[in-house]
Amino acid sequence: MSNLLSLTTFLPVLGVLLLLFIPKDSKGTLRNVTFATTVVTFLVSLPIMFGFQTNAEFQFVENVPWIAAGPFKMRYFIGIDGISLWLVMLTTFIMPIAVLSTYTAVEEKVKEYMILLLLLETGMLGAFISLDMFLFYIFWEVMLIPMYFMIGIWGGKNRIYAAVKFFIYTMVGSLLMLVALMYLYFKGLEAGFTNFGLLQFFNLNLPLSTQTWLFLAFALAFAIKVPMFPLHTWLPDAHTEAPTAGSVILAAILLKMGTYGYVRFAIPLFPEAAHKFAPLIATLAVIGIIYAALVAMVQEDVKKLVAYSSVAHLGFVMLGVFAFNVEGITGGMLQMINHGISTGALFLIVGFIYERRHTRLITDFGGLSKQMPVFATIFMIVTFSSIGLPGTNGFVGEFLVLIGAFESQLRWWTVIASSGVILSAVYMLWVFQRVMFGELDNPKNQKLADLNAREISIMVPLIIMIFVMGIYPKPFIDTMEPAIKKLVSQVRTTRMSARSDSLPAIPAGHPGMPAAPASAPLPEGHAPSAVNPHHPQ
Amino acid sequence: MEALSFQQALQQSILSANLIPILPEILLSVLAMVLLLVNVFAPAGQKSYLNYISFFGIVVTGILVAVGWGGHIESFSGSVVLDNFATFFKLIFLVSAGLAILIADQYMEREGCNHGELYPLILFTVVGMMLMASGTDLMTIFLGLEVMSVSLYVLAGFNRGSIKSNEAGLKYFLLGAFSTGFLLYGMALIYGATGTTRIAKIAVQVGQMSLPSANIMLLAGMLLMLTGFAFKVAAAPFHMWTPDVYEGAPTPITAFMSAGPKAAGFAAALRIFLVALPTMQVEWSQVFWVLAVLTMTVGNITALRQDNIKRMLAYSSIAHAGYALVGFAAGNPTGTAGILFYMLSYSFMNIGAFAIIILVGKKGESNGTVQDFAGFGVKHPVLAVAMSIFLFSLAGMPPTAGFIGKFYLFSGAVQKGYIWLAIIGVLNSAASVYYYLRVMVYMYMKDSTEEFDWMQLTVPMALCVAIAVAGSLIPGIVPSFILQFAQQAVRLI
Amino acid sequence: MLDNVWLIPLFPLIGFLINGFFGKKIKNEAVIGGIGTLAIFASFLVSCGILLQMIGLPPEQRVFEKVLFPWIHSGAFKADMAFLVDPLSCVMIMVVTGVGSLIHLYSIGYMHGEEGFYRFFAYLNLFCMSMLLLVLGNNMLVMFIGWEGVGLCSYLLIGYYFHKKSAGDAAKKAFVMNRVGDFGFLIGLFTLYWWLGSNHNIWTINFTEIKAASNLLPYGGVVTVATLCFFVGATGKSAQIPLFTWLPDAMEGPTPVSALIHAATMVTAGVYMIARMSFVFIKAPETMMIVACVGAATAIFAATIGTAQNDIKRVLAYSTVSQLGFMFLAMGVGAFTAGIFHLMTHAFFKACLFLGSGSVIHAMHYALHKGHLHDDAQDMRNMGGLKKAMPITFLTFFVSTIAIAGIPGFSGFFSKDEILWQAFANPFHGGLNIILWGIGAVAACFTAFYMFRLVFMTFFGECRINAKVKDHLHESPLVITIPLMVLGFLAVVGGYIGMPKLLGMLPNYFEHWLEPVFALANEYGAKYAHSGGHHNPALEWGLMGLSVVIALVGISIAFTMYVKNTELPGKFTATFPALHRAVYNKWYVDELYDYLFVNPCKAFGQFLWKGFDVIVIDGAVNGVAGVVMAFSGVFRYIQSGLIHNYAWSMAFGVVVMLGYYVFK
Amino acid sequence: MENLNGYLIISAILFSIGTVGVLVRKNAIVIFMCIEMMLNAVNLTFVALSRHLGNLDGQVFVFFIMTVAAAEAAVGLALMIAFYNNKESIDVDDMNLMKW
Repeated sequence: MSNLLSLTTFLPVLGVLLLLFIPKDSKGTLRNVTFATTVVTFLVSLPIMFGFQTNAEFQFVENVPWIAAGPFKMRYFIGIDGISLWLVMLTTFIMPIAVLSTYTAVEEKVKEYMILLLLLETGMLGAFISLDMFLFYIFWEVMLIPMYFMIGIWGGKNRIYAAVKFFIYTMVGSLLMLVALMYLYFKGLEAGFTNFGLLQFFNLNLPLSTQTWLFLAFALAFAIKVPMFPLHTWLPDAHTEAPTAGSVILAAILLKMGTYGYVRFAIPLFPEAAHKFAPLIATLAVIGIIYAALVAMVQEDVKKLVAYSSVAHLGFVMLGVFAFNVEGITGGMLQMINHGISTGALFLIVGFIYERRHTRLITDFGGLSKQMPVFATIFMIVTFSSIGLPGTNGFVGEFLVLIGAFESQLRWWTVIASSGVILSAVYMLWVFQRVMFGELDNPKNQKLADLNAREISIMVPLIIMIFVMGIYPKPFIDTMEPAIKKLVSQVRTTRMSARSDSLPAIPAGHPGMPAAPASAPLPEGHAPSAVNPHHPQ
Repeated sequence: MEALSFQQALQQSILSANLIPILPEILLSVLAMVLLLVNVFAPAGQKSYLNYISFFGIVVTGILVAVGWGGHIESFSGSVVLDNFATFFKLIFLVSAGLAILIADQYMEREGCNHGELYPLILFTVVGMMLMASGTDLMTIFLGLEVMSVSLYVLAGFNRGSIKSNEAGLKYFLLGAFSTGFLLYGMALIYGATGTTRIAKIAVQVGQMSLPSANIMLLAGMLLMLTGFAFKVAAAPFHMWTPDVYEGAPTPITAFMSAGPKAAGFAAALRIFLVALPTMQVEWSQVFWVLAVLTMTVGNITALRQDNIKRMLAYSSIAHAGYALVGFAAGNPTGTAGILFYMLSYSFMNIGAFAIIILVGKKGESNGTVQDFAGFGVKHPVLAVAMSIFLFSLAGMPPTAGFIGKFYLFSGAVQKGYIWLAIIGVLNSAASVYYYLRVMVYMYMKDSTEEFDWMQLTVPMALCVAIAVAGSLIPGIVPSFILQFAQQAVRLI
Repeated sequence: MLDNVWLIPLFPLIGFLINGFFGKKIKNEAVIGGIGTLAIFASFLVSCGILLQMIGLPPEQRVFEKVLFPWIHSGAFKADMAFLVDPLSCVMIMVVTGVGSLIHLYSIGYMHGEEGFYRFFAYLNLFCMSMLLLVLGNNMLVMFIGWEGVGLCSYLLIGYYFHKKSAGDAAKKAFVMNRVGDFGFLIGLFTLYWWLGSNHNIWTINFTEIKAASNLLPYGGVVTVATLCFFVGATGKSAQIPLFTWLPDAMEGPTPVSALIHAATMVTAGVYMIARMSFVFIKAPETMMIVACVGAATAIFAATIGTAQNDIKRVLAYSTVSQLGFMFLAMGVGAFTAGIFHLMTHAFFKACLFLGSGSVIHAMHYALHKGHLHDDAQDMRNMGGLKKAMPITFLTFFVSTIAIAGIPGFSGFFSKDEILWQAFANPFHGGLNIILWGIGAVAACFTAFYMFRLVFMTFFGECRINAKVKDHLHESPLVITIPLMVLGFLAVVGGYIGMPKLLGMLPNYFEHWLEPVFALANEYGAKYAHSGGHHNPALEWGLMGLSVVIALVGISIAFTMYVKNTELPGKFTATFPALHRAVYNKWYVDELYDYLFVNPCKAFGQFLWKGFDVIVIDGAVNGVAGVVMAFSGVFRYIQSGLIHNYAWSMAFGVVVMLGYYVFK
Repeated sequence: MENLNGYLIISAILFSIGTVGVLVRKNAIVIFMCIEMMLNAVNLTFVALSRHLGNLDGQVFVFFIMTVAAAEAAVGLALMIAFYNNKESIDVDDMNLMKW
């Protein structure tokens, strides 16, 4: 089973080949085949999860030559560690759900739709497992194409604008990253590297000035994908126009590409620059949290509201990641998965009522709880998970992010960010109340059918995950921890030798690892005035 | 050097006349003349077999050329050479000519100007281009260039009935001749500065100069020659003929012109500048830097607003010349090999796109706007997918040949240290995405206005599309072997 | 037995799951109610067992921790799903499970025939579980689960009649205001964790470990910051100024909910939290002072509002807020035991009062329903003279009223008087003490007044309810009255376990019981207490008498106004209309908040969206595209189609190149 | 040969005149004549240089240029005729069907 990863990644393509031979009118078969493919992919990916040893090494590695010409050597070099493992699992887990959700949602051009879905899955999986930077870039770009068509063909009335905006917006960022990639590669050649393999570049010690430019190029590409505050406007459009499955995948997985990019590439490759820009990025993240929450609060379209809410959530992820300590990054990673599950579920929920009423305006609803109790229950659970109620997945990630960031030099950012938990409660509960509570006055709503078996079976796995990850997150955290510790120590060591800014040394014998020290006493000026450790006792 | 007597010169040339390097040229020329004769006696209306014959001839020549890979034979006392560089480019020309021939027949039938001269002319063009690629003497290069150009003038104006075609031909002719003047003057000055027209000898002479850029004659000569080639490859500000000629010329010819002659221009220019004037790289790469930026930007920006798809692709081809110039400016193996690779894949994707345009188009070049692609995705899914592949390749999206090509071109610039050039380049290709996507928007996201109509898809057409798809996908996924060939090709000069 | 502490929250959880998943199928109210009640009663029994075992142990060994499973372990951070049993949590679980069981029982009768009966019991169980987690958690995070869990349940139960908009609003308001508190809680937690960790390398949120390390904490400084944050949390949960406005609105929920959540248990969580971390709070004198002041202020403030409300439940709600104020006052003056003691007694009599009011409303409702009238069943102006109709309710209600009013011999007297005395005599706040005491005393007077006003308006005088439904009024069924009687009984005798030593008839069991919990805190307190506090028996006697007098004054005013000559209130309002309007409208606090926070937030959001997001950011994005397109429009016209221009451009190019290189 | 520069300057002037002619004249044929003049200027340069350098390459080149010029003339005039057939004019300003 040495090539388990490749198998998982390219199974969907096999599914596509299968679909090609199915006549386009037999929609049922098309759907079932696609669903089967995704399910099989998930099943195949399970051994990866169970076979994963809890250590910092990359596992299930495959490394074969691919391109070799002129100065360049690209390899088909893939593998996963604790960080990518869960994102891979998330992908294979969400896809069947997304497919299942399209059974009634998509009626025309089913064949094309299904093919695109599968291609998209391959693209995403590939991006998560690539350890060759060139390979990663290929997958990273390839993902755009199916998503573009999904938004553009099956989207709402403003779909073309949204699709093109999505495509070009992302393209600009990633192309600049491409240039940075080339530059980095040639730096590597000078250092004696011979190929695009990611890991060796972690040891490449670049001067801060170089790091700065390269980091900016990478950061921009990823920031657009995340999306971070000033670069987020493509997201609401894309989400509101995309069909349900599209939104689910976009929110649940595609956005993680950005944050994953930071964790896997931008930070370990350019640690000093990352530290230099941490305050800036944290600021943007915090602005994003508050800003998106406030904007979400006043949305009239449920889907748009959810879209903005995910901007806020990913702000938390970024904050945690840039805390540069184990708690923060672990929280960030968890939050990525949580967001995948909760927000994915939210989009599905929006999809349900949209299919029934063909409107997403909050004002068109109200009092649905009476008519659709099951739906109400599920919606409520997901809502509270998204709010981050203890006992649900949302809390664990959010809490770790905040405590990690609070330990790091980002204390004051954290304080502001924490107020996001209030705002998130405000907008989520408000929309929940306006949709589900109150009189069932709108006659159109009075004969709405409650969720059917298929829809419930879509939601159940998500609900289960919500509670599992909320009540017993240990396995997730434990598997990530070694990889994250490694990452942190990489960052730490390089920045100990950093010429530029100064963070405090590690307090000896800290029970954590080099990680938590980001928490240690602050550089002056950061320290809250209240803290005076030398009070007479 | 002492002047030779006529006798000696004659003997020399006879002795050193090794015909192997120009065998493909000879073959094609003979074929072309034969076709001309055949055409005279052939009854009108059934010229399409000329099409098959010439395609066959191209294939055979292709094999012949390919066999010559790896060899290095000079001939005609060093004015023609057979080396990997020439071979690679010859293959590019043959590919473009072959694809063009495949799509020519159907179009010419429809436009009612299926005169048999078409194929000989194309073949002559190929001969000219081949001479440009393999010529190592300014004279041979000039001859090749003129053979190519003269035939192209005719081809551009081939559709005698169509005033657009006439205009295209005439414009191309006047401006082409004009540029030739500059080219020749440049050659003359270089001859004056170095006392020879042999590239190798020029290299020696220039190499001996302590500060070549101080030699006004040489410098001016170089720049004027550069102008000539810039015109052929349609680099701004010498590009202005391109949109009009491409729009006016018969579509297959446009497809052909956008691929082959452009490559030929690069072939000759590369040989001259890299072999003869390496010591002046500082100067010419500066010039190419500027030209590249201008060309990319003008091409892309202007293309954004085009509705006539032929004209749009014309501007896009200007932009692509710009990308290639990025590699030229870099002037290092990575970049130049990138040019070779890019020219090849560009022939595939661009001619493929034009093939689809021909299929969509109707008599009298009607139905040639972007809007006419509305609903194409539903009517002809397969062709639409093919078109999408071509467009994505043109836009430089992985996993297509276009991406790999751009990657090598730009990384050449980066390697050379021209970071900004690379950045401008990628920003340009980001902008270009818009107008390529626009076609797809119409193909897939807008509904057709007129009723469903099934175009007839002849065998050569289908063949062309198939080849083009393969040619723009496969090198994108497994580019190694082509890239290695390109590397070797540029290493030998 | 101690080892099975985890059973305590487990039973209600099981009850919740059963009712939650299958309640809809079961339908049979008896079964559903039975399950719910038994679940909580089972944990009551376990709690009793634990209490007995604890009593069996010598005081210093009365601390027991039980780790169920590791929850969040990441880096240095550790939080287990673990329980802490000590005297304090014992008191709390007894109160929660005990009162909880009674209220469950009561609900079977009260909620009879409601649609979603099963939903109600499921939520009720869920609440009990969360509350038990809150009081049993051995670290701040488990406490926080409970903390938010009870918030969730109160959200669900307030919104129980979700089709009423007011209910939905109230629910949301409650949750959001609690969230504001939680924000404080979190920041406090972070600060404490980070400070201990980074300065002493003790990375913990475990109460016992913090307690062990508490000697490392400085006085004031960071501790003040942390404790203030925690206190913000407390104000949110326990409805103190400034976050109290949600509690009165919470009366939208069914009455048993008001009794259980918004009187007996949840709202006291803040008090419990401070008691739990007494050893931290005591180290922050500033915080202690603020706590005391806020407590006192809330006590008087809410009491004033209580005097003017006509909705029977709202009066009780404000009374609750005010009583919580007393508890915080106790905490603030370092009288932790007294605070907890009052917490317990208050749980008894206030639960009894709410349930009593529920029984009244129930009866009223029934009667009005029979008469097809749509008068407000909760408005005291429609009541009166009910004591004949429903004697048991009246009796229990009256007893509890006496207790809350602070008449000697009843539970409320002991606890409240203790608090007042401590407010006066505590060694911490110096000159402030007298003010604190004064406010407390006045508040007590008001309390007596409005409570008796309530009693008189409801049970005395002639019946103001529409005559034709009068004879439909009758006493509620046993299932409702039994809890009333039990609680009423407790309201009387509950106080005797915590007798002030001054009266000295009985030893103060309660204080001894909680001794070990607060020992450390008192020790720290002693460090900076100026003067051991002037302990003077005579003075204490005097104050005790004074407070009794105060209570009586309040009662007599109420008597004159609402029994003797009932036109007085009208006259009063006529003379001070503005004052009355202000009080009646709760001092316009809600309006103030809307004006200060809610509306600005919405407006700002609107601006950010319509103004910033769409115009500025997207404007920039589309602007770039627009500019490029504009250029495109210009560039194409350079392509004039005229050979001359083309030739010119070529010549131009040549000339420029030559000019630059050759003639430079 | 003493005054090479004289020849070079003459030919440069001729070339420039030709260029200017192309830029200003409207009649296609005249423009073509101007181009021919440019080519002949180049020829002159070649001949002078070849004489100066004393090798024949330049003169050989001239022969090529002449032939090519002839060929171009043939093609060019043919194109003009074709255009004239359709447009009744060979004024280059009338060749503006395709623009923008």
